[in-house]
Amino acid sequence: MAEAGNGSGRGEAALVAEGIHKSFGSLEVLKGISVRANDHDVVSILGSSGSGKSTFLRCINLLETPNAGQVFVKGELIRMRDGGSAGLVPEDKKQVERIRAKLAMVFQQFNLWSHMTVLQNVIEAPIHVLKVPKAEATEHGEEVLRRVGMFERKDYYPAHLSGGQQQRAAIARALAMEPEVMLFDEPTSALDPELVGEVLRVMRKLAEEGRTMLVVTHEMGFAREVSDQVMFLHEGLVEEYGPPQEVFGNPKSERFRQFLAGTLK
Amino acid sequence: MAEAGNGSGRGEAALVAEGIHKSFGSLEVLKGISVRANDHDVVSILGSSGSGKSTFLRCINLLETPNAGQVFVKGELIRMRDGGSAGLVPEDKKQVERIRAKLAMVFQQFNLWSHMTVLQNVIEAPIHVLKVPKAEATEHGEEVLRRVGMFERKDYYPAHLSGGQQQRAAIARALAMEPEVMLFDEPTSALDPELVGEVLRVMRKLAEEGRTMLVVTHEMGFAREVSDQVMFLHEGLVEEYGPPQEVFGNPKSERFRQFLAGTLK
Amino acid sequence: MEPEERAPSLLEAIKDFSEHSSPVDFVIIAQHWEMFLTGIGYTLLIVAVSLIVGGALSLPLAVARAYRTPIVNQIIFGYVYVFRGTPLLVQLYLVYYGLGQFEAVRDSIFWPVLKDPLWCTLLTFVLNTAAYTTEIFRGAIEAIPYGEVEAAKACGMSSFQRTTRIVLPNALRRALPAYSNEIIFMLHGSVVASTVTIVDILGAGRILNSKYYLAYEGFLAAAVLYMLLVLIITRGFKVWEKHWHAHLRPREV
Amino acid sequence: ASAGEKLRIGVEGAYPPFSWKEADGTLMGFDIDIAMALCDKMGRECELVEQDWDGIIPALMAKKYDAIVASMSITEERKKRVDFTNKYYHEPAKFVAAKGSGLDASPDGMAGKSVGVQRGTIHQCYMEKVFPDTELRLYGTQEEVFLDLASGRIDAQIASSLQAEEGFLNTDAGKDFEFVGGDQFLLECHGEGAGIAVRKGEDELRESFNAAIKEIRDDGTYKAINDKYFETDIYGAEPGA
Amino acid sequence: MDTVIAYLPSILRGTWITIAVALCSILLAVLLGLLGAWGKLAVSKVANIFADAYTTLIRGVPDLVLMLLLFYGGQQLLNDLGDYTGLWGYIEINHFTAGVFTIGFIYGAYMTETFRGAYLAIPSGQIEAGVACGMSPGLVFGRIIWPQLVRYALPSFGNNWLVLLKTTALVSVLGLHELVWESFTAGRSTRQLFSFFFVTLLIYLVLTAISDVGLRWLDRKYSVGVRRA
Ligand SMILES: Nc1ncnc2c1ncn2[C@@H]1O[C@H](COP(=O)(O)OP(=O)(O)OP(=O)(O)O)[C@@H](O)[C@H]1O
Ligand SMILES: Nc1ncnc2c1ncn2[C@@H]1O[C@H](COP(=O)(O)OP(=O)(O)OP(=O)(O)O)[C@@H](O)[C@H]1O
Ligand SMILES: [Mg+2]
Ligand SMILES: [Mg+2]
Repeated sequence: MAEAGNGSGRGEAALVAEGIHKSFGSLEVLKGISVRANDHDVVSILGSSGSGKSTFLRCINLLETPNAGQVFVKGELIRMRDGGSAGLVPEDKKQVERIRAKLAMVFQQFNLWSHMTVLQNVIEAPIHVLKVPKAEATEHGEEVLRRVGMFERKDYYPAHLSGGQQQRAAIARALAMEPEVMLFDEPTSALDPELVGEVLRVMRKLAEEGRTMLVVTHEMGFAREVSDQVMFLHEGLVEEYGPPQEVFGNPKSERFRQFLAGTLK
Repeated sequence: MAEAGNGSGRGEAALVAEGIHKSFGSLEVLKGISVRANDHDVVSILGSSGSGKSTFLRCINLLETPNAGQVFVKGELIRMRDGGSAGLVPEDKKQVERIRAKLAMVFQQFNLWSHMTVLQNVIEAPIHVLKVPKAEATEHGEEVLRRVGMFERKDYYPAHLSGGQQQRAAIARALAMEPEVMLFDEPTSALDPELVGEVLRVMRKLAEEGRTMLVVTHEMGFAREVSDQVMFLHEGLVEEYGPPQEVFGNPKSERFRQFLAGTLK
Repeated sequence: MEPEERAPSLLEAIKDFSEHSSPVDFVIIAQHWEMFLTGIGYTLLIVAVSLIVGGALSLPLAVARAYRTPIVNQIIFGYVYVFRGTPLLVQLYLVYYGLGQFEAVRDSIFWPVLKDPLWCTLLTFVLNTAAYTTEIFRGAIEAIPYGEVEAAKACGMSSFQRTTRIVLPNALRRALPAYSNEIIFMLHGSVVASTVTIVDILGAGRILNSKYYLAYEGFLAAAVLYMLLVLIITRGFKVWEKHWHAHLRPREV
Repeated sequence: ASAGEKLRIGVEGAYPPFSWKEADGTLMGFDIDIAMALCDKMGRECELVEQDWDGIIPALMAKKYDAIVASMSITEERKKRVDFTNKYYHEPAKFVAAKGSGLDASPDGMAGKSVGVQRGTIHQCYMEKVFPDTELRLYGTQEEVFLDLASGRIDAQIASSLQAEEGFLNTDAGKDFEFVGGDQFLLECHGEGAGIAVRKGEDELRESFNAAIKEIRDDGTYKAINDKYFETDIYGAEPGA
Repeated sequence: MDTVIAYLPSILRGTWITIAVALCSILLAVLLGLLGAWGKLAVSKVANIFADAYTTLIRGVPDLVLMLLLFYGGQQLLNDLGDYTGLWGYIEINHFTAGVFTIGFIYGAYMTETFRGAYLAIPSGQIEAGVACGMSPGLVFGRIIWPQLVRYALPSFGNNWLVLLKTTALVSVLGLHELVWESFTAGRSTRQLFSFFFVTLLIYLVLTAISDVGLRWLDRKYSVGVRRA
C-alpha cells in the first residue's frame, strides 16, 4: 500500500485525511486511506466502480462516519469519539458544521435543491450558514454564476436545466461558499462528450485560480492534464499514488495497468 | 448534404432507408435521411444531442411513423399509405409485425421487461412471436446468454443487475430473435469506462460474426475501429458520410470538425 | 289580457308544474335557499377549521415520524393507525354519543365543549384529518431525494436549518396534490356531521326531505352544492399548484 | 299487491315502547303487535321491514313495502304524499325536562332554550309553528333525542307523551326527568291520531286495514295488546265522537 | 360488557354483512374501474367524455349523498320507468344489492384512476420493446402490460379497499343491517353506546389489520423483479 501525503506538518496543508477505515456491516470498503492536499493542489481519485471513491469523499466531510482515522482541515482536527457500533461519531456538532462550511462538495447527482432557483440555491448557504447579508450574498452569487457561465439561467429551477447546466449550478453553489477545499464526485458522468468538455474546462479554470480540489473522475484526460497528484483506489486501498506523469507513464501496480487498458480508446 | 448508400439494387442490401422525413408538430427533426447497409455492414451514427439519431432509428422500425420516405428490409418494401395528419401509416399491420421481427432494436434505456427474469426476457419473443417451441427457445436463449457472458445471471430480474449487465441482457434479447439487422441506440451511455469497454467488446464480436448493425454512439473509438461506414447527423441532415478512415482523417464538414474537437481527450 | 292577472297565474303554473309534473320539485328547493345557505356555512366552517388545525397539528407529527424519533414515532404510528383504520362515522358517534353516556365526563370541565355537537364534530374531524395529513406529509418528506438533504449537510447547515429551509418547504410543495385530495375527502367526510344534529349542506337536504316527505329533492340539491364546492376547490388548487410547482413542471417558453 | 302475496309492512324498530329490537334481533312493541294482529284479521301473510324514520315515506312510495305501521300521525302535509287509514291510537304530545328545571312550557318561557325533536315528525311541525324562538335540534331517531336529553345537551324535548313515559321516564336514564306543562296540540300539525299509511290510490288495502282495525277494537284483541304495554287505553275518543 | 356479549351474535352478523358488502362492491368496482380506465385511455372521444363525467361526478359528490340519492331516487326512478313503459311492475332492490351497487359504482371511479395510473406507470419503453419485437397489440397487452398493471395498481388498490371497507359504515343509513347499524341499535336499546361503538371500532381495526396483512402478501407475490431497498 502506498501511503499518500508524507508532508511534514499537518498545519500547512489544506486537507489531511489519515488512515480512514470504513465498513458497511461486514463489508470493509475502506481499509485505511490517507491523502494530503496542500493549498492549490488538485488531487484526482481514480478507481473502478465500487472501489470506494465516493465513500472516501463522504468520509472526509463526515456524511459517512468512518470507523477509524483522522481528518484535518486547515490544520484543525475534527474531534471524534468512539460511538460503539456506529463507529466514530463527531464530538462537537457545532465544530462539524463549521468545518463543513469550509469544505464544499459537488455531488455526482448534483443534488440541487429542487424547490429553489439557481440563484436561490447559490445564496442559500452563504445567507443562512455564513450569515452574509442577503444583498451581498446575491451580488457575490451572481458573480460566481457569471464565472461558470450560468448567469442568464439564474432564475431557472433545476428541473429546467440540462445536465451540464445543473452541474455548473452545483459548482457555483459550492464556489459561493468560498470554501477552503472543494470535493468533486464524478462531475462528468452521464454527460454527453461536448458537455463533458465544457464542465472540465470550468474545473480546469478553477484549478488555475489556485483552488484546492479533490476530484473523483473517470476522465483520464483530465486526471493527466490538470491534477498535481493522482490516486488510484482498489479494494479499499491506495494502489497507486503520485504525480500524473509518473503514475500514467510508469504504473507500478498491475491492477492499475489493467484499468488503464480497460478504457478502450 | 451527402446522400448515403448509393449501391445499385435494393434487393441485395440488408437494410435500405430512403429520404426519411420526420416532424414533431412544427419541428422538423429529420429532413431526408438515407442509409444503406449491406449484409455484414456496421454503420455508426454520430451526432450531437438532439440531432435526431434516435428518431431516425425509431423511424426505421416504425416506432415513429415518418412523414415521407421508404424503408426496405432484405429487399422488401414496407408498404405505407398517406394517413393525413398522422404522416405515413403502415398499410398492412401484419407485414410490419413480420418485418419488425427481423429488425431487433437495443434501446438506450435497455427497456428490459421488469417482471421477467433475464432468460424470460430473452425467450419471450422467440416463443410468442416466432412460435419457437419453448424447450428449443430456452436452449438457444441460454446459448446466446453465454455468448454475451450473462449465463450465470439468467435467473436474475433486471432490477438486480448492474448497468452493464442489463445492457448485455438487452443485446441478448435482440440476438435471440436471430435478426437480419440490429439497431443499437447509444448502447454505452451512462456506463463506467470499464463497462463501456466490455459492452463494446461484445459488439465488436458481433461485428466480426458478420451481423448487420446500425449503431448510434458517442464512442469515437468504436466508430473509428469497428464500423464500415460512419454517418454524422446535424440538424436533420447527413453532414458527413463515409468509411471511418476518410471521415475522421479528413472531415469535409466544418461542423463535424468542431464536434470532434469538442471531445476533450 | 291584463298583465296584473297573468303574472300570478304564471307563478302558480310554475309552482304547479314543479310540484306535480316535473320530476324534481325545484320550487320547494328554491323556497328553502336560506336553509341551504346556512348549510354551506356550516360545511365550510367545519371543513376549514378541521383542515387548518389538523394540518398544523400534523406537521410536527410528520417530522417526528419521518425522522424516526424513538418512542414518539411508535405513539404517533398507533394514533394514525387507529384513525385511518376506522370509519369517521364511528369515531364521531363514539365521541358524541359514547362519551356523553358517562357521568364523569358530564361532570368534568370538558363537558361545555363536549356538550356541543359542533365542538364534538370539530374535535373528531381535527383528529381524523391530522392522522391522514401526517401520513401525507411523512410520505412527502421521505420522497425528498436524500441527496438534497446531504447537500445541506455538506454546506454546514444545522439540523433545524435543514428541516425548516430544505425539508419542509420542499415536502409541502410535493404534498400538494395528495393534500388537495385530502381536502376533497374531508369535504366528503363532513356529511356525517348531519347525523349529530348539525345543519350542514346534507343536514339541510335531510330536513327538506323529511319535512315534505320527499325522496330525493333535498339530496339532489345537496349533491349539486357539494359538486360546486369541489369544482371551486379543484380550480383553486390548480392555480395554487401552478405557482408552487413551478420547479417541477416543464418550463414554458 | 294482490291478496295472495306477502304483505310487507314498514316499521321503525327504534321507538320503544311502540317498536324496538331485542338482543336476538326480534322486533317487539305496540306497533309491531298491532301490525301482526291486523294481518291476522286480514288473512294476509306479513313481512316486517325495518326502515329509518327519515326515509320511511320515500321507501313506501318506492314500493319497498306496502304500508307503514310506525305510530305515524295523520297530518295534512303527509296526506299530500300518502293515504291514511283511520287512526289506531291517539295520544297527546308533551314536553319533558329535568326535574326542577322550572321550565315554562309557553312560547315565551321556551324562548332561547334548546329543544330536541325527531326530524320529520309532527313535533317538528308544531315547534316551528308555535315556538319559533326556541332553538330546535333535529335528530334522526327519538332514541337519540332521549340520549341527548339525558346527557344534558338539550334543555327539553317534545314527543308523544306515552312514548316519553314508557320509553324514557320509566327507565333508569329518565328517573331525573318529568313532564313539563300540559298537552300540546295543534290540529294542523298533530292531526287526528296515528294511522297506517299506504300509497295513494291503494284504496282496497286501506279499506281492508280499516275493517281490520274495527275488528280488533271490537273483539278485544286491541285491548289485550294495549294492556300489555300501557295502563290506560290509548285509543282515545272514538272518531266522530 | 355482559350486554355486549348478549348482543354479540347480532354484532357478528353485522360484521359478516359488512364484509360481504365490501367484497361484492370491490369486485364491481374493479370491473367498472377497468372499463373506466379503458374509457379514459381510449382514442374514442365519446369514451373519454363518459369516463371523465363518471369520475368527475363521483369526486364531486360525497359518498353518503350519492348513496341516499341512488337508494331513494334510484328505486323511484326504476319504478316510474317501469310504470311508464309498462315493461315491469316492480323490481325490488333490496338493501344489500343497493349497498353493493352504490359503493361499487362510487369506488369504480376511484379504481378508474388506479388502473389508469398503473398503466401510465409502465415504462413506455417496455411496451415499445414489445412492439419492436413484432408483437401484436393483444400479445403486448397479455404478456407485457397486464402482469405489470396488476403490480403497479396494487398499492392504490389496497388504499381504495381500506377506504371502501370503512365506507360500508355509511350504508347503515340506507337501513342495511351491517356492523354499525347493529351496534347503534344495540347501543340505543341498552343505553350503552360507548361500549358498542368501542367494540365496533375494534372490529374495524381488526378488519383493517387483516387487510393490511393480506395486501402485503399480495404485494410480495406480485412484486417479482422489483428492487427493494
Ligand atoms: N450505505 C451503504 N450501505 C452498504 N454498502 C454501501 C453503502 N454505500 C456504499 N456501499 C458499498 O460500498 C462500496 C463502495 O461504494 P462507493 O459508492 O464508494 O463506490 P465508488 O467507488 O464511488 O463507485 P462508483 O464509481 O460506481 O460511484 C460498494 O460496494 C457499495 O455497494
Ligand atoms: N415525441 C416527440 N415529440 C416532440 N419532439 C420530439 C419527440 N421525440 C423527439 N423529439 C425532438 O426531436 C429532436 C431529436 O430527438 P432525438 O431523440 O432523435 O435526438 P438524439 O439525436 O437521439 O439525441 P440524444 O443524443 O440526446 O439521444 C429533439 O429536439 C427532441 O426534442
Ligand atoms: Mg461513486
Ligand atoms: Mg437518443
